[in-house]
Amino acid sequence: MISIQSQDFSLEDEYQALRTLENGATGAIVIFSGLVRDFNDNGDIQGLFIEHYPGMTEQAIAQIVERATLRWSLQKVRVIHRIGELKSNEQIVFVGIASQHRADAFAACEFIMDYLKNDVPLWKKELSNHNSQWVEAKTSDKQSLKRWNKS
Amino acid sequence: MISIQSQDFSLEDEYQALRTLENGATGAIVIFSGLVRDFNDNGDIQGLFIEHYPGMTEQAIAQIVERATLRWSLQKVRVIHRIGELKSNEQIVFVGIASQHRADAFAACEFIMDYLKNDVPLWKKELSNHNSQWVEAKTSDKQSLKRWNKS
Amino acid sequence: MVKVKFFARLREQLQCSELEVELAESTSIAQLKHKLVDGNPNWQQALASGDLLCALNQTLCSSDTVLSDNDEVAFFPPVTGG
Amino acid sequence: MVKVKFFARLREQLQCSELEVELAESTSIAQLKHKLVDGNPNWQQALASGDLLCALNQTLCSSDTVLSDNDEVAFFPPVTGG
Repeated sequence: MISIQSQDFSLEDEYQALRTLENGATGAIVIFSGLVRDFNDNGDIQGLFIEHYPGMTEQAIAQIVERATLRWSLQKVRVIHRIGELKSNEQIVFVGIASQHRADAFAACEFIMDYLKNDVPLWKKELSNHNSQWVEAKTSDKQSLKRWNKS
Repeated sequence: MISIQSQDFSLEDEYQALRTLENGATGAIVIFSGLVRDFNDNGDIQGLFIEHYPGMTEQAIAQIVERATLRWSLQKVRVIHRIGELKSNEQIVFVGIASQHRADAFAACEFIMDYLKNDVPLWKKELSNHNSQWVEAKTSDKQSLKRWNKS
Repeated sequence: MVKVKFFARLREQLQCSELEVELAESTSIAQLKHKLVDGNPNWQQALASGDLLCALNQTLCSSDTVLSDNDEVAFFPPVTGG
Repeated sequence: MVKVKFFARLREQLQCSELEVELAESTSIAQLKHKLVDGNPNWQQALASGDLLCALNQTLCSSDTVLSDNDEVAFFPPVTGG
């Protein structure tokens, strides 16, 4: 299930929803939570503004989730990405995976984050008192895709 | 911080504690939660009993956490492992990592779980109506250590 | 007629988020870009940026993709979500 | 004198969780195992199991490790926590 939303989310509620499978066959839950960092290489920032491409964002995430589901044995996948204005230390993104086995849960969670960073039309603007500016894409995010083509 | 305890824990409380760093420099939190699965290869089980080696358990986990801290850039590490009798779907183990970057958080979390499964004196007994029996160690858990020697 | 959308830094540079363009048959996305620059010469630099991505009907695509009537095309900088 | 501990399945097989053993100087963990079997012949099979792990003073070690007075030695099956 995928949500693009401006409101905050409760990690606890999301975790409990991942846990409630019919018969307790879930052995492993892996959660990634991304937070707004209050500084970057250029100095302190006040917060972020996140722009997205309505419609395509949801679709692009759904494609990544589907690829993860085909590749690993997963029971539940939950992705939330926030948009709009966010303050320092606020939650930006949630990826939660429930699986029978931890290796699948870890791999799928990191895979989804790696592709989300490269293929999903979301853009961060850092807000500061001096001048707000769009965040540059990192080459390290492109690098991290390579491992998924190995095996 | 490492806890070996019979009582349950609140994932939400642990998550919030990982978030509260002085100045919001945390960009990524990765959490692993292990749950009691209610079936195994031999049929339904009622729950688990977890035995451990008091003193060594804490020390062995501390050594793994220290190795992770030397290898990756981490801000906070929290490990909880429960002991005693646990019912189906209860939480067994929690590993939470706060870091500036997601790659470090993912790697450290999975590293700690992989070594915990091999080097920490904890043993599961599956409780069933018919006959309770000690869980056999999996060769896949030994296999999963190999990747950490590659790089 | 195709709908063209711009996002993030590119949207700000062009001062335009969306417009509609009448195209000849078998026009590619690369040709659409040229047509946009022809109509708005001050867009040249921003649209020439080598790292721009494009999407056709909300799916990433390459710039040699050929367009059809009623398509939705989007241009945007490398993404930075997550 | 060393303290010897057994855990999990091994503890149940031996029906013993802890005992103290008087050792000659420079005794290794492998030699301690032999001495335990000499004193309890019915422990032979369980203690001969090739996959048993051992710890000296709460750190995993190999069976050729040499013991000192007041050491704590533990024998246990492969671990299954997590």
